[in-house]
Amino acid sequence: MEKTLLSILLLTPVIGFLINGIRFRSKNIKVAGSIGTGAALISFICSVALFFKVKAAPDHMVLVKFFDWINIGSLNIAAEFLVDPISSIMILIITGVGTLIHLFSIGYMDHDERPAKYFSYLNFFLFNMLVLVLASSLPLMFVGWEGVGLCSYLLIGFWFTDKEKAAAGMKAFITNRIGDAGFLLGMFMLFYTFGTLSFGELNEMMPAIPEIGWAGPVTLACLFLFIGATGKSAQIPLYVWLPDAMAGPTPVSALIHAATMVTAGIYMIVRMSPVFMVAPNVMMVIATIGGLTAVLAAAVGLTQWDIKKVLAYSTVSQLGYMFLAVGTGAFIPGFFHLMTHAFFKALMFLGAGSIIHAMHHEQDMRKMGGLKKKMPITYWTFMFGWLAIIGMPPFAGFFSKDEILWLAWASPLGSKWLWALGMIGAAMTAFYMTRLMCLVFWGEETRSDHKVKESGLTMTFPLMVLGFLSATAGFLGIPHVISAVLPGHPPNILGDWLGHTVVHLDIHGSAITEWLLMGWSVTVAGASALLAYYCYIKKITFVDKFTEQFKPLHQLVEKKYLVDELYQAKIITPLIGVSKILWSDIDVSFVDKCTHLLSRFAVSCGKGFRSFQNGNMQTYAFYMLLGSAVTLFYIMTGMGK
Amino acid sequence: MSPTIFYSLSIVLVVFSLLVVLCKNPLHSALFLALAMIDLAFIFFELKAPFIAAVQLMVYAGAVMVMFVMVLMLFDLKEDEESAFSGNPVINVFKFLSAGLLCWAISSKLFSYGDVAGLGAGKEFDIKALGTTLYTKYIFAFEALGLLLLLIAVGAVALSRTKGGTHDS
Amino acid sequence: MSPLIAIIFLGTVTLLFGSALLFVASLLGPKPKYSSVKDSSYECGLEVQETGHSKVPIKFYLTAILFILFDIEIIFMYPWAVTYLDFVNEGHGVYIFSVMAVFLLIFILGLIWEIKSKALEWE
Amino acid sequence: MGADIFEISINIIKILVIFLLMVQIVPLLVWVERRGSAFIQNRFGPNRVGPLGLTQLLADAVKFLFKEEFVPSKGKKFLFYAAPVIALVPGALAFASIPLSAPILVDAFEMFGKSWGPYRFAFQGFEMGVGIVFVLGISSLGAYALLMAGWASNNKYSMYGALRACAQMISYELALGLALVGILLIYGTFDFAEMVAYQEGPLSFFFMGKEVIVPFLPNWGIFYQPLGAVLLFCAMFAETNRTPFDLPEAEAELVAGYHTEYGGLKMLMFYIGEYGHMLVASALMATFYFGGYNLPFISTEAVNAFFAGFGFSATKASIVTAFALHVVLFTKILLFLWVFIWVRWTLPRFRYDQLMDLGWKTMLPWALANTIITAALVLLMRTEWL
Amino acid sequence: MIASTITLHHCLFLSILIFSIGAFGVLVRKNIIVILMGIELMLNAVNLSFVSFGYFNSSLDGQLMSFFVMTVAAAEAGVGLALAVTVFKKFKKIDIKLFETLRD
Repeated sequence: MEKTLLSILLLTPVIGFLINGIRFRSKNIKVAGSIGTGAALISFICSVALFFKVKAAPDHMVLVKFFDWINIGSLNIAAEFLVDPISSIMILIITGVGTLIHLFSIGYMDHDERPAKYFSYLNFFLFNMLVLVLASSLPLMFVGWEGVGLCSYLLIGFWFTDKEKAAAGMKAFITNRIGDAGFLLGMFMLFYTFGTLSFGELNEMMPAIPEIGWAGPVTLACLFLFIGATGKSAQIPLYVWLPDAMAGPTPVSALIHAATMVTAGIYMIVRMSPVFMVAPNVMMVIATIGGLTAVLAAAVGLTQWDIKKVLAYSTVSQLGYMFLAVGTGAFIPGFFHLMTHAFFKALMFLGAGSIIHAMHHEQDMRKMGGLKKKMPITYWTFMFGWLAIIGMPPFAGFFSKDEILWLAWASPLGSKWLWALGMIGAAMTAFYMTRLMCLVFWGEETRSDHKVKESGLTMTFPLMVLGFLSATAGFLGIPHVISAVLPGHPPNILGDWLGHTVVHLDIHGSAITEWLLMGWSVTVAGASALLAYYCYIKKITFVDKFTEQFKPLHQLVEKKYLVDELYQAKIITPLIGVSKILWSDIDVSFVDKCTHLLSRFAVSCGKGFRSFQNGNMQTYAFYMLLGSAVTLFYIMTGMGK
Repeated sequence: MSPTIFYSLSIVLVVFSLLVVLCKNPLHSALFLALAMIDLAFIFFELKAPFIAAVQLMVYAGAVMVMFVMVLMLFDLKEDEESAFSGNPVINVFKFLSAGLLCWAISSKLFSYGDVAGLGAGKEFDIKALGTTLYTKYIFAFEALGLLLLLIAVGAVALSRTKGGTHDS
Repeated sequence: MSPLIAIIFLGTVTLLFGSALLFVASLLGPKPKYSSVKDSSYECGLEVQETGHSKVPIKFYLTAILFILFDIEIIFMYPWAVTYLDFVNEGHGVYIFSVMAVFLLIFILGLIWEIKSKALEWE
Repeated sequence: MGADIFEISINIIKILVIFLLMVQIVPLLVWVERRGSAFIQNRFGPNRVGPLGLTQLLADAVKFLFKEEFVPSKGKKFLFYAAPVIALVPGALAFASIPLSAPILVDAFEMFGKSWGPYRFAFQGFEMGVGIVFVLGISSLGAYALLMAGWASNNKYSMYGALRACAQMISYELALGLALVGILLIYGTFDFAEMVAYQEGPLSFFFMGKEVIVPFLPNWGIFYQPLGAVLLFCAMFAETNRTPFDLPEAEAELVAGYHTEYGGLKMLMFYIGEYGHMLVASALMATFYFGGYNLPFISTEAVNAFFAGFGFSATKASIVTAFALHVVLFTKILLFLWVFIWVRWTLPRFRYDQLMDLGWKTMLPWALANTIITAALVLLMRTEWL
Repeated sequence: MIASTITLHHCLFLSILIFSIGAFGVLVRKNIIVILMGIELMLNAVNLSFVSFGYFNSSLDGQLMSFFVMTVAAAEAGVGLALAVTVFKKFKKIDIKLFETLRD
C-alpha cells in the first residue's frame, strides 16, 4: 500500500512535468495551470495519507525500496525512500504550500507567453524536493539536492530573454554548485570513514562521545556538509545569490526561495542531527554563522526599497535564525521555525506578488502606498504575516522564535552572545517589516492616477489559507513553559511527534528566566515596530536625518556590504587572469609547438615510405619475395632455435 | 627413374627457363618457355604421371604458349628500345640475390632430411583411380573450376572488347 | 621408362632428318643471290606497302583464350569418360552422370554466352 | 627401351622403320593424289616418268634438293629454317604411338650362346599408357610450326595466314577433343590396344540391362559412335588444313598463307608434315571406329591360331599374324587416305568466317550433344528397367 | 648432391630452382608478357613439386592438385594477356610501368 502511495506521490509531479513539458509552446494558461496544480494537489493528498500511515506505523517509519541504483563493491545505494516523522512533516509543507503557490501562479502568470513551460518546471521542482526530502541515503538526497538547484536556475532565469535575469539564474546555480561541492566532499568523508551513506545506519554508527578538536573525521565531514547547506540555504559566504534570485517570478520566489528549497540545508542537518551532535565545534560554527547572517541580512533589509529584496533579506536572516537554532542543538525548535517561516514567508511573498501584479510589475515601495483600502484581503493577510514574523504572541512566529532564543540562551552549546545576536536580529526584523507595512499599506496614496484593484480569487484564496496557517501554526509546538500556564496543558504536538527521531537536549533552566526572556523579546519587537511606525508615518524627516549622521555606514549597508563587488574583485578577476596566462603562454607556445613538431615528423616519414608505394608492381613483388625469402631462410636454417 | 634421364631433363629445363628470362626478344622467350613446358611434360612422364604430362602438353605447350605467341605476334613490337630489364641495374642485381636467397634458403636444409629420401618409387599410373578420386573426393573443386573457367571466359571477352583503340570490337 | 626414351629418340631422329635434308639442300642448291626484287616479300607482284599494321585484329586472342578455357573443360571430361563405365557398373551411374551434367551445363552456358556475345564474329 | 641389348636394338629398328614408313608414305600419297585428282577430273595424271608416273616423285624430290635456299631479308633466319623441321615432329611422334598391329610375342631362344628371355614387341613406335591424350597433346604442338613460319617470313600476309591457320586448328582441336570423349565413354580406356581388343567379335551391347548380340555386325566403334566418327573425321580435316578447311593457303590475298616465302625442300617438309597428320588421322579413324588391325569377326588369337596351324613355331606364327593384321590396318588407312584426297578434289572451300562458325557454332555443340547422348544411353542401357 | 637414385629432394630442388628463376624473371623484366611467362614458370615449378610429392608418396592427390593448378594457371594467363592487350591498345607499348597510370 505504502509503495503505491509513495510512487503516486513521486510520479504525479513527473507526469505533470512531462505533459506540460511536451506542450510547452501552448499559450493556454488554464490548461497548463490546472495540470500543474492538479499534480501538486494529488501529491498533497498522497502525503496526507502517508502522514497518517506513518502515524499508524509501529516505529513511525515507512521504508520503500523501488530499485537498486548503484551497487559497486561495498557501496550499494538503492532508490529507497524513508517516510518518518521529519520527512512526513516536510512533504506536507512542500506539497501543501506547493499546491497553494501553483494555484496562485495561475492568476499571477496569466499574461505570460510560456505558462506550460513554467508549470512543468514547477512540477519538476516539486518532484526533486520530494526526492530530496524522502531520500533514505545521502546520495539520493544529493540527487534531489541537484535537481532542486537545477529547477531554481531554470525558474529564476525563466524570462531568460532579459540578460540580467539570466545572469541571476547563472549566479544562483554557480553558488549552489560551490555548496554542492562541499556537500559531496562531506559525503565522501562519511563514506570513507563509515562505509555507508544511509541515514539510518549513519545515525546508529555514530560514536557516543563527541569528537574534540577540528581534525576528527566526523567534524570535517559535518563541516563540509554545512558548507553544502550554506550554499543551498544562503548563509554568510554563499548567500549572495538569494537577493538576485528575486529576478524570477514571485510565486517562484515564494515557493523556492522562501518555503522549500532554502530550508533543504536545515532539513539535512536536522535529518543528520545525531551526526552533527558528535561534532560540537561544527555546531558552534553553525550557530555563529547563523547568528551573524541573521543580523547582517536584517541590517541590509533596513535599507532596501524593492519589496522583494526586503523579503529576500528577511528570508536570509530568518534562515540565519534556523541555523542559530540548529547550531545550539535546538533541532526541534529549528524545524518548528522552518515550518512557521514557510507559512508566513510564503504568505508575504504571495502578498507581494499580488501587489506587484496589481501594480503592473511595480516593485519599488516608494511608489506604493496606502494600499490598505484598495487591496483589503491582501492587506489583512499580509497583516497576519507581519504579526507572525515580528513574533507577536498569538501568532506562529512568536512561539518558534522565542523557543530558539530561549535555547540559544540556555542550551549548553549556546551562549549569551548568540542570544544577543538573535535579539538584535529580531529587533531589526520587526523594524524593517513594519517599515514595509507603513510604506506599502499605511502611507498616503502616492499614485492616485493608477487604478489598483484587488487581485482575483485564485490569488487571494492561497493568501487566506496561508494567513490562517501562519496564525494558528504556532499552537502546534507550544513550549512547556507556556503550556504549563495555559488551561488544559496542551501538549507540544510537534515536539512529541519529532521527538522519536530527532535529538533533543532536555534543558532545565528556570521557568522564570524563560518568561523573562519571552517578555524581553516581545517588548523589543513591539518597541522597534512602534519606532518604525513613528519614523515612516509620522515624521518622514527623522529617517533622513538618521541616514545623514551615519552616512558611510548607511551607504555600506545599502550597497549590501559591497559583497558582490568583493567577490568580483577577489575571486573572479584573478581566476580569469590565471586562465588567460594559462592560455597564452602554455597552450599557444608550448602545446602547439609540440603538435607542429609531431606533424612535421609524420610528413617526413610519410615521404620516406612513399617510395614503397610508387605503384610499380614489380617493386611490390620484389618486397614480397624478399620478405618471404628472409623468413624462409630464418626458419629453414633454424637460426631461431 | 634413372638418374641420367632425370639429370639431363632437369638441366635442359633449367637452361630453357633461364633463356626464357634472359633473352631480349619476347617471342624467343615464349618459344623457349614452350620447350621448357614440353621438357617438363617429359619429367612428368618420368614421375609416372602420363595423364598429367599429356594434359601439360595439351594445355600449356599446346594452348597457353600458342596464345602467348599469337598475342606477341599481334603486338608485333618494335624491338628497338634499350635493355629489356626494368629499373636500374643495382636493384636488379639485388633482386637476383634475393631470388638466390630464396632458393638457397629452401635447398640448404633439403638434403639433410635423410629419412624422407628412402621413399620408394610410386606405383604404376592408373587412370581409373585418378578418375574416381577426382570425381568423389575433389568433386567440389571440379565444379568450382568449371565455374571459374566460365567466369574467366566472360572476363577475358569483356576485357578485350573495350571500345576504341586500334582493335575493333 | 621405355616410352620416354623412345619419344626422345624419335624426336631427335626427326629433327636430325629434317636438318640433314635442309643442310644437303643448302649445299646442293645455288648460293642465294639477293636482289631487291627477290628480297622483297611476295606481294603477288604488287608494290610492297610498309608493313605498319593499322588494325591488329583482336579476334585471334579471343579465339585462343576461349580455346584454352574450353580445352581445359574438355580435358576435365577425359577422366570422367574413362571412369564412367566403372561408376555405372558399380551402380553410381546417376551420381557420375549428374556430376558431369552440372559441369556440362556450365560448359554449355559458357558456349552460349560466347555465341550470343558475338565474341567469335569474324568480319 | 628394354632390358637387354636385343630388345633395345629391336626397338630402335622398329622406331626407325616406322618413321621411315611415315616419311616414305608422303611421296606415295602425292602420287596417289595427283593421279587420283586427274582421275576425278577425267584427265591423265603424271605418267611420263616411269610406269604410271611412279618415279615422278623421285624426280620432284631431286628437283627440290637443288632449289635455291632463300630467306627473306628481314626474316628471322633461325626460325625460318626451324619451322619446317618442327612441322615434322608432331606427325612422327603421333604416328609412332598408334599400334599398327598385334604385338609380337617372341618366346625364349638361343642365340650367340646366350639365352634370350621371352620378349613382347609392340607393333608400334612406343607403347604409351595414355594413347589418345598423348596424340592430342602432340598434335596440338603442330600450331607452333605454322606460327614460326608465319612470323619468320616477316611478311604481313604470311603472318595473318599463320594466325588464321592457327586459329582454325585451335577451334577444331576442341571439336576433336570432344569427339574423343564419346569414344572414351564407350571403351573406358585411353590405350589403343585395349580399344582394338574391345572391338573384336560380333556387335554386343547392353539393352535395358540385358546383353544383346547382333551376329551379322562386327563390334566396331562406328556402330556405337556414328556421329562421333563424322565429327572426328571433319575435325581431322581441319587439323591438317586439308581441302574444305585449307583456306589459309589458298586465300586470294594471302596467297600461300604461312608458307608463302618457302620454296624448295622446306615446302616439301611442310607437305610431309601435312601428310603425316593425314596418316595419323586416318590411323585414328581406323583404330577408333573400324576395329583397328582386327578383321571384322576374327580376333587376333584366332588369326594366330590359324597361322600356327601351318606348323610355324609360336614366334613365327605371331610375327606372321602381326604382319597380316598390319596389312589389314594398312588397307583401312589407305581407304581413309583416299577419302581425304577424294574430298580435296570435290568439295569447295569454306569462307573463313563460315569455317570458324562451323567450328564453334556447329561442330562443338554437336560434339557436346554426342557426348551427353552417349553418356545418357550408356547409363540407361545398363540400368534394369523392366 | 649427385645421388645414385633420384629422391624427392632432387625434384624439390629442381622445382625451387625453376621457381626462383621464374620469380627473377617476373621481378626483372619490363615486358608484361614476359612477366606472365615468369609466372607460368613459377606455376609449373609448383606443378612439378606437386607431382613429385605424389610420385614419392605414391598417392594420386599430387597429380590431381597439379591438374587443378594447371587449369587455374591457364585461366590466369588468359586474363593476364587480356590485361596486356588492353594496355597495348591504350599505350601501343607493353611495359609494366604503364600499369602505374592506374594509380592516379
